[in-house]
Amino acid sequence: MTAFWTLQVLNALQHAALLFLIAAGLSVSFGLMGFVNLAHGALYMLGAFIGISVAAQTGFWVALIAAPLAVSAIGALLYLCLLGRVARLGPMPQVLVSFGLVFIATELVRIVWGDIPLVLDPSAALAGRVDLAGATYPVYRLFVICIGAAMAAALWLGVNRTNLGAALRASVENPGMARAIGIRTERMFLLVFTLGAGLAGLGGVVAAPITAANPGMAVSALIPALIVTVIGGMGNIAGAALGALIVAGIEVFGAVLFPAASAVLIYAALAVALIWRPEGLLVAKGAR
Amino acid sequence: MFRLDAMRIVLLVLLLAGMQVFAMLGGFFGQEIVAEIAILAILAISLDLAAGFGGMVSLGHGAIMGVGAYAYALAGQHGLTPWPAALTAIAASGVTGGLIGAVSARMQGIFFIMATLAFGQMIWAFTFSARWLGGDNGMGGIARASLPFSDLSQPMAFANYALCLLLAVFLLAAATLSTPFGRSYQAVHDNAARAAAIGLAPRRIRITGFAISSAIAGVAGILAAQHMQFISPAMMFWTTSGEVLVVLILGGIGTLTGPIVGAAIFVTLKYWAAGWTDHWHLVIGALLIAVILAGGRGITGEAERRLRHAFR
Amino acid sequence: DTTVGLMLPASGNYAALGQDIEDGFRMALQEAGRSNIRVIEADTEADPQTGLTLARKLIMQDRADVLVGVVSSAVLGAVRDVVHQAEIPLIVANAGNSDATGKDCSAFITRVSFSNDQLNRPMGEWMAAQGISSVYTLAPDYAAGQQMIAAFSDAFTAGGGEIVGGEFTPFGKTEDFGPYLAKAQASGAQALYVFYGGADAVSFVKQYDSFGLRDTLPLYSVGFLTAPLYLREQGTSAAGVIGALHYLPSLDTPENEAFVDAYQKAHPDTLPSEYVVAGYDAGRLLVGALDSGAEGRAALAAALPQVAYTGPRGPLKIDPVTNNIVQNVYVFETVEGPDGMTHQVLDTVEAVRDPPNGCAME
Amino acid sequence: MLSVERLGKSFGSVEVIRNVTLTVNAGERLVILGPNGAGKTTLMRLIAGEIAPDTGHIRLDGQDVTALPPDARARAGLGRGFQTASLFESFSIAENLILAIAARMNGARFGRDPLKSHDLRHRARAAARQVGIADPDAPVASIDHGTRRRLDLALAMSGGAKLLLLDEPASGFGPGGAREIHDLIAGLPKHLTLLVIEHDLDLAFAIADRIVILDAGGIAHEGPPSTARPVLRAIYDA
Amino acid sequence: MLDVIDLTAAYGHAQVLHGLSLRLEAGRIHSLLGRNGAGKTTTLRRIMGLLPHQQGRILFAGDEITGWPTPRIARAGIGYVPEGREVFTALTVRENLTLAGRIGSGDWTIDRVMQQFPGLHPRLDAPAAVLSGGEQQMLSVARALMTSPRLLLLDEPSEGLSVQMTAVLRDVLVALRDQGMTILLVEQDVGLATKLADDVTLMSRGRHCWAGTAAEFAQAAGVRRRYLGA
Ligand SMILES: Nc1ncnc2c1ncn2[C@@H]1O[C@H](COP(=O)(O)OP(=O)(O)OP(=O)(O)O)[C@@H](O)[C@H]1O
Ligand SMILES: Nc1ncnc2c1ncn2[C@@H]1O[C@H](COP(=O)(O)OP(=O)(O)OP(=O)(O)O)[C@@H](O)[C@H]1O
Ligand SMILES: [Mg+2]
Ligand SMILES: [Mg+2]
Repeated sequence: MTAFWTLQVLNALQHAALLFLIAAGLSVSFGLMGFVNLAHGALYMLGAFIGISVAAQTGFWVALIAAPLAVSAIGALLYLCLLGRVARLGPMPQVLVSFGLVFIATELVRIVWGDIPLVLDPSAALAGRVDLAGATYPVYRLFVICIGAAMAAALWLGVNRTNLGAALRASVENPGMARAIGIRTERMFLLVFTLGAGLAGLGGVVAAPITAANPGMAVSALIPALIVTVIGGMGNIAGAALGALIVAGIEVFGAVLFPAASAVLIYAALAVALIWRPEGLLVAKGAR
Repeated sequence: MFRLDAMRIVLLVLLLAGMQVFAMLGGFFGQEIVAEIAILAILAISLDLAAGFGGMVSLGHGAIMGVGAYAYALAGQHGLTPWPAALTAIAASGVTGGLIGAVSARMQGIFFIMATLAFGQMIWAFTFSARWLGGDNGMGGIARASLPFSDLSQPMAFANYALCLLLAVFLLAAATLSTPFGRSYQAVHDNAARAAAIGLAPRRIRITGFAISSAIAGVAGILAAQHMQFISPAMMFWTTSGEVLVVLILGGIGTLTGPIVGAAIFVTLKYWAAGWTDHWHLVIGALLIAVILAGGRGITGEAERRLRHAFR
Repeated sequence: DTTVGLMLPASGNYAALGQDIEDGFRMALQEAGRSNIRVIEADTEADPQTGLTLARKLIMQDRADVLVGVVSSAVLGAVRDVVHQAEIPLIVANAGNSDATGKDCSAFITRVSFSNDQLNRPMGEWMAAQGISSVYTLAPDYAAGQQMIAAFSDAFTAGGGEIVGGEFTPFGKTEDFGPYLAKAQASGAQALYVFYGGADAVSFVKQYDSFGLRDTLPLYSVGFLTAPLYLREQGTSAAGVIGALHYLPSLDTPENEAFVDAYQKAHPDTLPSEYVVAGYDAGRLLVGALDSGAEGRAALAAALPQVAYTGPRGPLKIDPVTNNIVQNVYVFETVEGPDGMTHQVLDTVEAVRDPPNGCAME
Repeated sequence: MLSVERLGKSFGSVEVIRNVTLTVNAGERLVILGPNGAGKTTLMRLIAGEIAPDTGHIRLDGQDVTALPPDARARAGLGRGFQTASLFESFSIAENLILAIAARMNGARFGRDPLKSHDLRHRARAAARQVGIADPDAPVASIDHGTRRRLDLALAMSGGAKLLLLDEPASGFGPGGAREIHDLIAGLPKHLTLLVIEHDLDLAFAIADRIVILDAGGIAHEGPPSTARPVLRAIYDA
Repeated sequence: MLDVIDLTAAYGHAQVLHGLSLRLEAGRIHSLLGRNGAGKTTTLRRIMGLLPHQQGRILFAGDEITGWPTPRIARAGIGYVPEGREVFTALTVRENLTLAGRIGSGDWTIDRVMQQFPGLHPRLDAPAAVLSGGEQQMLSVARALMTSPRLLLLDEPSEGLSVQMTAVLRDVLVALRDQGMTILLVEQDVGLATKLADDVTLMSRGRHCWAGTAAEFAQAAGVRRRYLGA
């Protein structure tokens, strides 16, 4: 029996790691830049598909690096050509434009990669299984947990140990004044957006060996990521990590303990969290 | 803030007349499309009331509309004739919206959106798995309304009926926004703290506004049920609400005429583009982006701005 | 001239299936060399509302003589009444809801694909006959998933087996089956029986394999799980999975060989899926009815169920009681072949016919 | 008119209002002075109901309003001016005032459009004139700082408020403007009760019947203006 | 130090500045006075590059900064205390200050500004949103100082300050001037403005209308009455 619970705890951690990778970029662009980027799921999807294509040519490890970089580049390009201008127009235009991008990205993926779901085979080094406390667990899933944890730590340090987080929040709240104290808001937004896109791309390529990549994932990845962001609190790396753990915990243990309710469990949790804390569990430092 | 000025009235008349002509000339499918546009436009107007004038952007309006549609179908099954069934359904949607509003009214921005998403999805999941509601297979055999002077089983008559309902809903919404309540509602959206300081109860006003919007969404649901004579949980899924939001922003949020323009464009484009490419979403996506880059006000907002400019 | 309304998803989740069915359908028309058939396509997505709107358009505006297609059971449910009332024949080329040829059957609805019961019932009987005594089941939580598992369970328990547990996973949002696989493993069942399709089919098999359950908990499924469409992606992960389907590209009959050859002329390196065959047989059925001299809606509706022949999937006829297809069901194992994964037939259940299940036509 | 009994309020570990007891009589003009951060605005927010006290009671006309939300207190006759002007940004100046006047009128919630009512429009213009706003049809989004302050004051006064809470009403007015505001406030009808926070001592002494000095959350002095100067000097020099 | 030549500015179609010229000598406090709506704030925003460039030229310490992006202007050494404080409410007091300090030369540290405004010290880790009006005003000045400016633009810095804090502010400004900083002060409190100023410029309806030294201004009662109503 303990093996069973070990397995489920690992499953929850692994699920949380994936959720964190998708949600972190969203949380940063949402909470720190105030940008409602619904196209985040599309970037995640591109990460998966690009990863699959690259891996077919050069193998898994190259794909693991190349896909996030490619998606970052796409993100940067999008920001420079399109989203940077839209960011200034307020939330409604952002919703619309990023929704339009979802449509376009989904169709492009269908045209390029077709409608049949694709998977990525991880490197042989990650293919086996290990025994942990009586449970046999796929190595790849442990690898996912590690990547999630490492990215969480790196991001937390990056945002909290530098002034980046504060500078972002200042720029969102009052761009004019932020510029008046010398913050180069445009350059910083570009950087952060690129970073967020890269994270989404990483999430996509990391998820591809576990869940098959398909054109529907741009939309289906979005909702869990949004829920994580909102439950955890926007613009807050620790919050995104906590949110991912909570959501993953609810999904995994909900499936185990209350299977009949598991479809609504996550929404119920979201509703309860919002009623209890209408502004997220961990609110970005300083915001009321 | 809402004003029903001459420009908007002219636009409304042109739109309704245009659709009428389209229905007359467009044959059976044209009539179907007009009915579909009218339904989507009513739903978008209801969302405009909540989001455009009350700042309550909802991803649950599809579900709220669905409550209306299912309530109408159920009432029919239990022997109610269409008109009383419709009243029941409007009440059901209004009450659902009121409850969701009561819980969510103190949330702002994205938090409100997520709360409506959560409640909407719960309603969807419930319906999806409720055997007695037909589950994901939906329910058929729904009656259309009966009118003494017109046979609504005729597509043309139904299209006209849908257009009349659209007009009625538009006028109702416009009138609501111009009452003391409507003005207070817009004031609360503008500045809740100041509104409270002059004696308006922000929470109660927001809840009432959301309930009214939901009741109108119920009208859309009833009309959809009557049109298709079949309903399924698909209309309650959050993507339906997302689509309506897109229609609303595309047409122009906070204008009340925008929703009609957005619905007309969205539906026509959907069928037209689907006729020549499997990738019609691509066309819609590109159009959305183009509209925003043209000014960010939506089609109606942008047109109004240009016209105002030209007439000055 | 005959006008066909082809109702298939060209976008959305089921687009790949829609494409296959259309390919098969057009193949049949081409083969027959008929140029007097006009095909009007309509993209139903997987959305009942859209499907219904387009069905009405095809019936009222385009004055179609016959409708062909329908992938999603929800769309089938939506159009059923319209089709029945308009008295227009509909050849169902996929949607498997058993009720459509059961309690909701219609003289105008003929199905050439399969019914959920038709594939799962033989599997239940077959597994019980193999001496498997306990099974854990998994399927997505929607009407088709429930219907499949119910049909399987009934037959399996009737054969003496026991369902020791099972779960319906939330529809459309479960991408990680880890928690469920662990539960299945802990249930102590002898075998796992599942129904998944689309992206879920690929992920499920991959994840099942990555947890190393093959030795302790063999995987059985209604055959869509390792259907040709997904086999290339699943690769060796699918080895050993046992399922039942009404068609396999590896069937060793002259009819099938000819069919596969013909298909591969247009699609090199690809094997036809069961969806291609369903589309093809829908076309053959239509051509057969036309050949018999039928013209117009009523005549076609009457003629369609009369058509019978031996096609790629073996002998095929329509049960006049339900208008559902009567066909062989092949129990197969997914194995590694010389060039990639393939299916090896273990057993053939011949001429499987659904009971009327409350079907009373007219 | 207004009485505040043993009011206390902390934010986290910071005690911002300590055991404040205060009575304002009908028609009285009370000015609150005190250093920055003394708790003046917080006291005003407590009275207006925007935040809830930790301890103590607030009575308006003898009725305990401690648990009432701000809008209910506004309807009970409380008018509120904000330290930073708080306006309806998408409406015009006149429409702002119409909203404020209409909000306090009991009547059909689903009646005629108040923005189109001649009577209300007339009253709104009069209210704008009263605070020296020249162009009441200007949209709020385009007016300068001084005009914003004027409109904020007008919103507080409109709709027949009996007790006005004004938080630094004279700040932000130009040199000539400050005098205007002095005169304006001094000339308000005598039946209005005023509770004013002000840093401008000239104004404070010109209008006050009584002065309360708040320091570090507590009342350091209370009495007629003549008695306040030495206390002020003591606090400010410390 | 700063030369503004024939500057214009508009909000949409409303022209607000009609060719304003200003000249600031280094190391002096310069007061810019005018009625509400005269265009004082607009002038400062225009200098900071916060409004779209129209006509005119702006020269700062020998550089032509006309049309520069705002961050570059700030980094060139112009500090800005905006009207209405505009502190970053989502940030703590400390974050407000360190952020501004990033472009500073380091001679202004948090400790040093805390010495000038001791009232802020206990609130260092509080979000700026909860500060009292006066505290926010102090923070706004402190934030500008953290950028180590050579020229400081202040828009109504005494608004909301108590008598005591106004005195503190005055002392701070005088001390800064004495250390060589140039200051452009927009102030409604004419008393304070003239007490502090070395030079005075009056503007009305977007135009320059009078300039002179503080002493000359003190003599010019007619001008004061005409343009300030005081
Ligand atoms: N929500 C809050 N959370 C924490 N501290 C707060 C909050 N609101 C106010 N404070 C603190 O309480 C103290 C008193 O604030 P208040 O605004 O009442 O002062 P004030 O007397 O109006 O000052 P000023 O004259 O500068 O406007 C300040 O130190 C402020 O930082
Ligand atoms: N955002 C804006 N949009 C349109 N007009 C504006 C805007 N801001 C200011 N104005 C107008 O520009 C003119 C000058 O305004 P500005 O704020 O520069 O005046 P000011 O001298 O600073 O006044 P105050 O003493 O009230 O602060 C005013 O007539 C004002 O109405
Ligand atoms: Mg204050
Ligand atoms: Mg100004």
